[in-house]
Amino acid sequence: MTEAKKLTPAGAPKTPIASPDSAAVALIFEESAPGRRGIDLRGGAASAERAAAILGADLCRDDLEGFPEVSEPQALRHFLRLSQLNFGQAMQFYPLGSCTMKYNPVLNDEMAALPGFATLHPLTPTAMAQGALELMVRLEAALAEISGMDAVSLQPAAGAQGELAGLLMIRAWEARRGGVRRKVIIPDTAHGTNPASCALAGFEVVVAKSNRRGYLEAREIQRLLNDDTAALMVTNPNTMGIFEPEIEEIAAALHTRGALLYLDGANLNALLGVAKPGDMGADIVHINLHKTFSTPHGGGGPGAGPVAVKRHLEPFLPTPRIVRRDGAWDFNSDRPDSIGRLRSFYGNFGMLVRAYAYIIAMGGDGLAEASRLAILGAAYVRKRLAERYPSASAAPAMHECVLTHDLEQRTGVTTLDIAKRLLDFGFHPPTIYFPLVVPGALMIEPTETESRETLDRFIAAMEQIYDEAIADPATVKRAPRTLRLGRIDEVTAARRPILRWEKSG
Amino acid sequence: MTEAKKLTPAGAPKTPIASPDSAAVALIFEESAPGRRGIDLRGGAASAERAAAILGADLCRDDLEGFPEVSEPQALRHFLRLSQLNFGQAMQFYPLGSCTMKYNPVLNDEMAALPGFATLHPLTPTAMAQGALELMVRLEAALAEISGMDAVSLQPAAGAQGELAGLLMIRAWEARRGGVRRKVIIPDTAHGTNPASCALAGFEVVVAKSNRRGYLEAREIQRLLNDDTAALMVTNPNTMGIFEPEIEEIAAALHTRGALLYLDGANLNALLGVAKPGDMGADIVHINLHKTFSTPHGGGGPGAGPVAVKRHLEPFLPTPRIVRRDGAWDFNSDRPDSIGRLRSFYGNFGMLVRAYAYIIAMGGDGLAEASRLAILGAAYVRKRLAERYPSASAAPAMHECVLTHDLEQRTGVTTLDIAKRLLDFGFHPPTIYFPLVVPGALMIEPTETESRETLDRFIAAMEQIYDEAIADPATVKRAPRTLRLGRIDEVTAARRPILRWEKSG
Amino acid sequence: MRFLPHTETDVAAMLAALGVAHLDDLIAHVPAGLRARAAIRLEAGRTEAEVAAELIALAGQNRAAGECVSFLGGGYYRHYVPAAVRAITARAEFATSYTPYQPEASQGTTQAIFEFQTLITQLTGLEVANASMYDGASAAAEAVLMAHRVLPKRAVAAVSRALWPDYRATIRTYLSALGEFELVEVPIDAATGATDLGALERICGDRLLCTVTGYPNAFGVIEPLGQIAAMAHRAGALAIAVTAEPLALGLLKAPGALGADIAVGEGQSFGMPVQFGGPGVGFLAAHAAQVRQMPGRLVGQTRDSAGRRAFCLTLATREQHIRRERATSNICTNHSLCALAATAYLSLMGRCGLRELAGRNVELAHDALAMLEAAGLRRRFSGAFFNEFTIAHDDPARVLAAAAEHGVLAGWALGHDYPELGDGILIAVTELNSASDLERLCATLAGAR
Amino acid sequence: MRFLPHTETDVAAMLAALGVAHLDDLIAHVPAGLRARAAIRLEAGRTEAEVAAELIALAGQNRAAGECVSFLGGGYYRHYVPAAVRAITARAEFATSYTPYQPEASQGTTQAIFEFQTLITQLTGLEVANASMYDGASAAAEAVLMAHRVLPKRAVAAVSRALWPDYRATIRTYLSALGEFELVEVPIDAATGATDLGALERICGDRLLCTVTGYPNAFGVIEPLGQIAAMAHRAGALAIAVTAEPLALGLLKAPGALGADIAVGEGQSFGMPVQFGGPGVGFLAAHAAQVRQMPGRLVGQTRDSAGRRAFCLTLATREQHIRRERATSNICTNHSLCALAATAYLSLMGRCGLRELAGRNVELAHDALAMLEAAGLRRRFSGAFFNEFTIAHDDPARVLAAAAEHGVLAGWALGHDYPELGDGILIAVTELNSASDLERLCATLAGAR
Ligand SMILES: Cc1ncc(COP(=O)(O)O)c(C=O)c1O
Ligand SMILES: Cc1ncc(COP(=O)(O)O)c(C=O)c1O
Repeated sequence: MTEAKKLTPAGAPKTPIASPDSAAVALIFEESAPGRRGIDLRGGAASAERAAAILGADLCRDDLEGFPEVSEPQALRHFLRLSQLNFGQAMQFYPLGSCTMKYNPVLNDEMAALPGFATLHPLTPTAMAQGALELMVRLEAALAEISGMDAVSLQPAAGAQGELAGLLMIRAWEARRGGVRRKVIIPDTAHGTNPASCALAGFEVVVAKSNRRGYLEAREIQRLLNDDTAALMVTNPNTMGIFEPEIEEIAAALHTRGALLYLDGANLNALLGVAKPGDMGADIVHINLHKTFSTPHGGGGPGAGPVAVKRHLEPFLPTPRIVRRDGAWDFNSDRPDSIGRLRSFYGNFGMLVRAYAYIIAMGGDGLAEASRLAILGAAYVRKRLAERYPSASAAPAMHECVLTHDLEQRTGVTTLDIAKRLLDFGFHPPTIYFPLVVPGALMIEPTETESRETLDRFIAAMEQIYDEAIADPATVKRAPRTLRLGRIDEVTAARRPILRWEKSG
Repeated sequence: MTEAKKLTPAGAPKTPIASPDSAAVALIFEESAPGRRGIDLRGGAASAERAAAILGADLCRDDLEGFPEVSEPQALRHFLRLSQLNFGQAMQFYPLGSCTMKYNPVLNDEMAALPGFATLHPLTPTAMAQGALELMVRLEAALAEISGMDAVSLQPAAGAQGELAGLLMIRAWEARRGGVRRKVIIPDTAHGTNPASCALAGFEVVVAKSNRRGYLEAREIQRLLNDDTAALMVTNPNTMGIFEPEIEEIAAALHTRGALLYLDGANLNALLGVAKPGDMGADIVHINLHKTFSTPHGGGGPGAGPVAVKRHLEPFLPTPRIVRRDGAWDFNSDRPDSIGRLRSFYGNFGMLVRAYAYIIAMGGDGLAEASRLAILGAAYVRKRLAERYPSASAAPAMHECVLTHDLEQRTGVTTLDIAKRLLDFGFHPPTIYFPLVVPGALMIEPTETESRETLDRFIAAMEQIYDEAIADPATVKRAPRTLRLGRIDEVTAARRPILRWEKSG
Repeated sequence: MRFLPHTETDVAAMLAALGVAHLDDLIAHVPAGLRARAAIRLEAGRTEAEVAAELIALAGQNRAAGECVSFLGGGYYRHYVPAAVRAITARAEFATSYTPYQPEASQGTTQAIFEFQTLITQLTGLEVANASMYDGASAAAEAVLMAHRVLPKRAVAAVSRALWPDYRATIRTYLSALGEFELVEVPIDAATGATDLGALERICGDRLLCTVTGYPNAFGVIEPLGQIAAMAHRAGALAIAVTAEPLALGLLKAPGALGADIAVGEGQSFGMPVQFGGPGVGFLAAHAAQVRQMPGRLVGQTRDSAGRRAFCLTLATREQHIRRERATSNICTNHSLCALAATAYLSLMGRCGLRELAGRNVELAHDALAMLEAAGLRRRFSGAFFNEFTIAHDDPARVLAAAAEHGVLAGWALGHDYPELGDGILIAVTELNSASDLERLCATLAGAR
Repeated sequence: MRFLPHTETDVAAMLAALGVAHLDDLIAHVPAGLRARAAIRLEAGRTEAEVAAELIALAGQNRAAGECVSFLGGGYYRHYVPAAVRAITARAEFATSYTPYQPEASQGTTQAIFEFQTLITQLTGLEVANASMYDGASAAAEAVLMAHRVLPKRAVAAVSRALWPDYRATIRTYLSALGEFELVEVPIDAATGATDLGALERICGDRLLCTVTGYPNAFGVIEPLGQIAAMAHRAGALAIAVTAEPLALGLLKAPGALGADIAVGEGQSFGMPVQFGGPGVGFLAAHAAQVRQMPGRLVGQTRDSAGRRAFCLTLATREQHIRRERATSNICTNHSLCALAATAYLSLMGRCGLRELAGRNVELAHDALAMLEAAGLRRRFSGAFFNEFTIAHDDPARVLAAAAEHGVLAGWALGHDYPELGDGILIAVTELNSASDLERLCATLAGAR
């Protein structure tokens, strides 16, 4: 549906339809006409009137100015057509580094939708919600086992909220020990949420430099460590895709100085059955269920970011906790040392169901195999592309690899151009320009659920783009050309922000 | 995924990927690799061995040569990507004449999937299946009321099977009256299933000519009627979209001569609350639930083709019938006059659930409104396009209209070209070259669930195509050009049929 | 009404364009007498919530398989349906499209059908398969009609009595109006439960058109299809194999390999729920040489204008919309979405999975029989079986009713359809039956004996 | 394993390309001590059927709303979810995509978010809304943080005690580490159940940063938001309105129209099931002038290279991935798919439907109260309410437990969270409650009194 044209009902259209653009979708507001409805309600109009009378004109608005008015078929068509403008992991290879775009088993969505889960109100007496609590307890236990930690809270809504929870626990632990340490060390390769969470938790960020091979050296930490250091917050494998080789030494150094090790578990997909954060010396880990544990990303959430801790931090976990009471599961909020709660109720339960289903489907051995195959895929892509796109580090890759290239100097073709050109080949691009320490970075995370053939096709596309960039840079710079839209102007969007539809147009 | 390229694992690809064609999908067989699996079965290999031992080598095959071997993510991606190559009513205006591509309410699919329906085995004791039987009884009653008939069998799997049932009932009725009439009159505008069903029911077809305005005159029937005439089989409104104005007179003439009136109810979407087949004098009607009653077409079924009859034909309906017995519903197959059964069990129950849900959602008044709006849409399109695409008949249109054009003579642009060009505008084409009596026919059925804006856009596209065909015929003749594929060569497909994938390629 | 986008303004504008004042003016040409009586006396329309509530209530009045232990089979089989199958068939692009008359806008459907056709040829061991039929029973009837087109001079269709009663009845109905056919029922071998080969031999002759044999048959017995086909061929006739439990073809020799000329069947086991008997999907496969005698649609591979591989409906000159009364069949709408479900299911099961699942079914069914025999019940037939078998019982009606009371649908009393087998209970065991299900089966059948 | 496409040949070929022999060679650089202890002691993997069986069993151990009559609310509300909402959010293109960093491959998500932002501005009467927050509680906390960015010199956040306990606790947690804040709880007016305006007046002063008020509040009472905003503005502070039952905004004056500077809330009512408390979706709207202080993502309209309308993430310089420790929030992944559900829901409900549904909720809740009063129960607060109200009862714990025994979840005992309101039962009535539900509510609460 192209944007609505004005037609006088009986006459011919004034202007012909522009070039056929059958995939364009009008805004839902533009598809509206007064009086259309997508839902019927028996006696609805009378209800609205009676309600307005009950509440009185003072409390009630006159109208929902500008709100959509469409029929059910129109609404459905609108959103189905919109969906067709998206790439998604289910349809496309989506090697977005740091995002672990693995296959999301479709059964799990069905399981989350079971009436016994979906229609369970959070204030239902716990005696009538034992299945839900049992599932949460089992998931907590599984995550503790997988991460090598002692206790888990499923409450955080996403990774960043898990970070906040973890950092607040560090504060609370410090406070109980009487200290007020103000600093958290974060490597220069860190994800943006790490420093942002530190700020929210009242910490100052001290940046540690990774070495040339892309990892943290213990002596850099030693250099930065002092009595004001509350913790080191580090992702492992880090955002260069590299396993931090000195992590144990670093943990020991931190602990010696009374500081804690916060491990950002966003990259846990490299570690299953390979190395447990708990064994590395981590005091706290958050885990992105929407990455390693396969809950769908949803175009940007909802996810779930459980936070796992060692025994000494257990008292500080968010409330409520699930406890055994009189032979049944119950919630307990009576925990004086807790940092409190981060959101309403207990967590993104629908995501917890999916993650639990995934974990029992994989089993312990299956998870270990997954990590190994994820690592194999990244190493393979890295090796195969090495000639054209050298790795940003000489260290071995884990589940993702960060590559770079010389095209910008040679032909002016940028990493962004490469990314856009990949779209023409039916691949979602890797994460680009991250980590910040690598110029023009391409951060590729293939995941274990992609076949060798897919990786080979991706590799071939990357090679061809490189060669195109040399032979015919304009083709790459003008990409994409096979999607509905060409390159989108993000600069103008920010310069003159239009953030909502308005009636005038 | 383009067709798999041969890559030596460690080397660079031999040939670059052809031009990006990111939407191409390999055949599932081509995505296979030995040992991949899309399903796990505990101890499956042992079971297969034990079973082979139980049954003995004589009975068992060695292998499923060539069968797919893909993982679950591959299988899902394969079919989701395939789906993206389809148009469908939910996404596109789909004015395919005679097919009633109206909106299929999504709730109804959920209802059919309720465990109480979906997992109900057909041999379940009827005492434990009362809900299903009750639904069928209510649907029978609703269809009888809507069509003005006395009794309904829900058994036929589609319209054509409903036709066969109806024609066999005519035979049975004749037989009981001692006659052996061999002829069925069918108008020249009839759908192909009508003569084909006649042949299957052992009748000879006598073709009646419609008049210039596109309908049957009573005197034409009078002319053809004789004592060997078993019935007239007529669609009303007919496939010209025209209400047969002399239908009552025709029915009377038939009945006077001892012949019956079979009304093909595929076009019932024009008649709801407008005129009941039973009142027209029909003795038999079949009804396509996948047309008027909104069950999804599924790319060509499954549908359901209930057959409705007047009281005198009730004894001949297929077995089993649902009857009341000891205060509960039960099946009865003890019906000596019945034509027997046309398929296993009771009908396409899953479709019956959807149709019933649709009927109660619409209600009697809603159905009547639907027909009026369907008629309005067809009349509007016809009128607006009249200058360029004149109507094949001067008679008023009902829910669909048959248009024609002079482009072939003027510029060589054919109806097929117009159809393909419509694809570029995001519209599914109308039915083309049918009815056979209209040269280059375009049979347009907008349905009541399409908005005026959509009709206006379609009209504008049709106009633009006409003008293009005059100004620049090549553009139209080369269409489509915005889909993944260009015009598909149907001639070669038939000349050298390749009807399955084979390993050699 | 939520499905109808027309506002009053829309209607007024459209009427204005037509130069009329009222909607009813558009139907003024319909005879007044008809219009006067046309009101539909049904309740007023309902909201979505109301519709859902009513359907949920009706569904709740059934005691579905999920709530019982079930051993029902008899032509429709309970199997696990992977979630991916539902996710695939739920795609609106598949579900809300029509028969793929415009191939450029239907490559999803046409390619999937091409894959379905290929899978069916692989399973049946024949060279061509069509895009689908309504169900196994009508496919069997169409197979007989097809045989007649291949051998127009022959008339006798020898249908095994061990073919499902519904299938036999359907064949009878389909042939009932065609004087050229003679239907002969081949008796059952009372010992093995297979078709009586001696009796069949006596029917064979130069008027024999075809044999029609269940594989496995209505008692779960694996017919000696090779011998039957050989007999048919010796008589110059065709052998038709009919399979209602196609999972068996994952393990058993392909009908084509045993000599069947036409293999048809019901595909419901492949990813469709039992849903009170439909929709499932019929399949039909045959020799390439006879493709022009096949009923139903066919998809073929071709190229687009740029030479890229493409798929489209083909050989349509056999079909009703072209050939009309001389078409090979009257079928138009078939069971495409169900064929898609089967294609998705078989792709997931794959080469190993299908064989393994078939094996699991054999194992479980034989375990069940062994348990029942150990509990003193007697096997009714000696023939080898796949996942369905028959036991003998003094009073099937009573024991089955009692079992149902206890939530066990223990089987189907053969006496319903075979008076001579009044003591027979047909029991189907699939991978959905657990060990404890088997114990409950034993307890209810043997306990109540 | 069905999710893993790698065959042994694949693995061998890939290892060969890498020049290593074993998979474990790829992790040889991981310290041996860690590897040695890394085994995951969980059960072996399960088949899909086994996973489904286990989850179905767990779900079956809950007594879900479908099986009870429920009047639970308290921040999460039971509403009918049209099937189309599920069909839309189930689309793999929406569900399996990431945050739309590549707009050309994400126009579905970005346009839907743009529509969501627009709908939220329409509902709240403010000019800009973000792409979503986790939930209402964290959105409320982020609103206070945002207020502080707008008025960095002010410290006192006056949070109404009639805000949901979870929301207050979340705000407390979010601010706990930031020394610059002072949280003051504004008491409840014991008669009306609204915020005590007198007490608020006393808190107002030149250190006041913001007021935080439920609209409606935790007792269902419709706060005098206009008065509160006016007080805040007089003090030079911002007024934050928090809505947990956004359906109310279909009928009540928009918070922005009453003077709220920031309107946040929980969107679960708009098309999401209650699913034991999450995921729902937070929303946050504010004045255009303060957009650069907003947390979270924003989608803006722009053009593509050919000048066609397009949508993309914008104003990202506020965000953590650019601004790092100086970002307006640490939020990254938000609740996009839930925002899509809300967008679909609101599109279906539309201008008339939302108002009517809101009206139906008001009606039913007032009918319920009238019935309870007629049965002798007493309303706890006099303030006007939307679809949730509080009654007084001698022994809420006992009567609620007794009701639950009879399948009626009659409400929530306020004493859990408000010791001073130990006699209060909070009752939410929605369109899902039938007339007979209301009778059962009355019978259980009044009968057992
Ligand atoms: C390394 C790392 N840490 C933290 C996060 C934040 O997780 P979330 O987006 O779930 O808040 C991400 C994900 O984007 C990440 O990649
Ligand atoms: C007029 C008419 N009659 C009969 C039929 C046959 O119906 P079905 O395709 O359901 O067998 C059709 C549909 O194609 C039709 O349009």
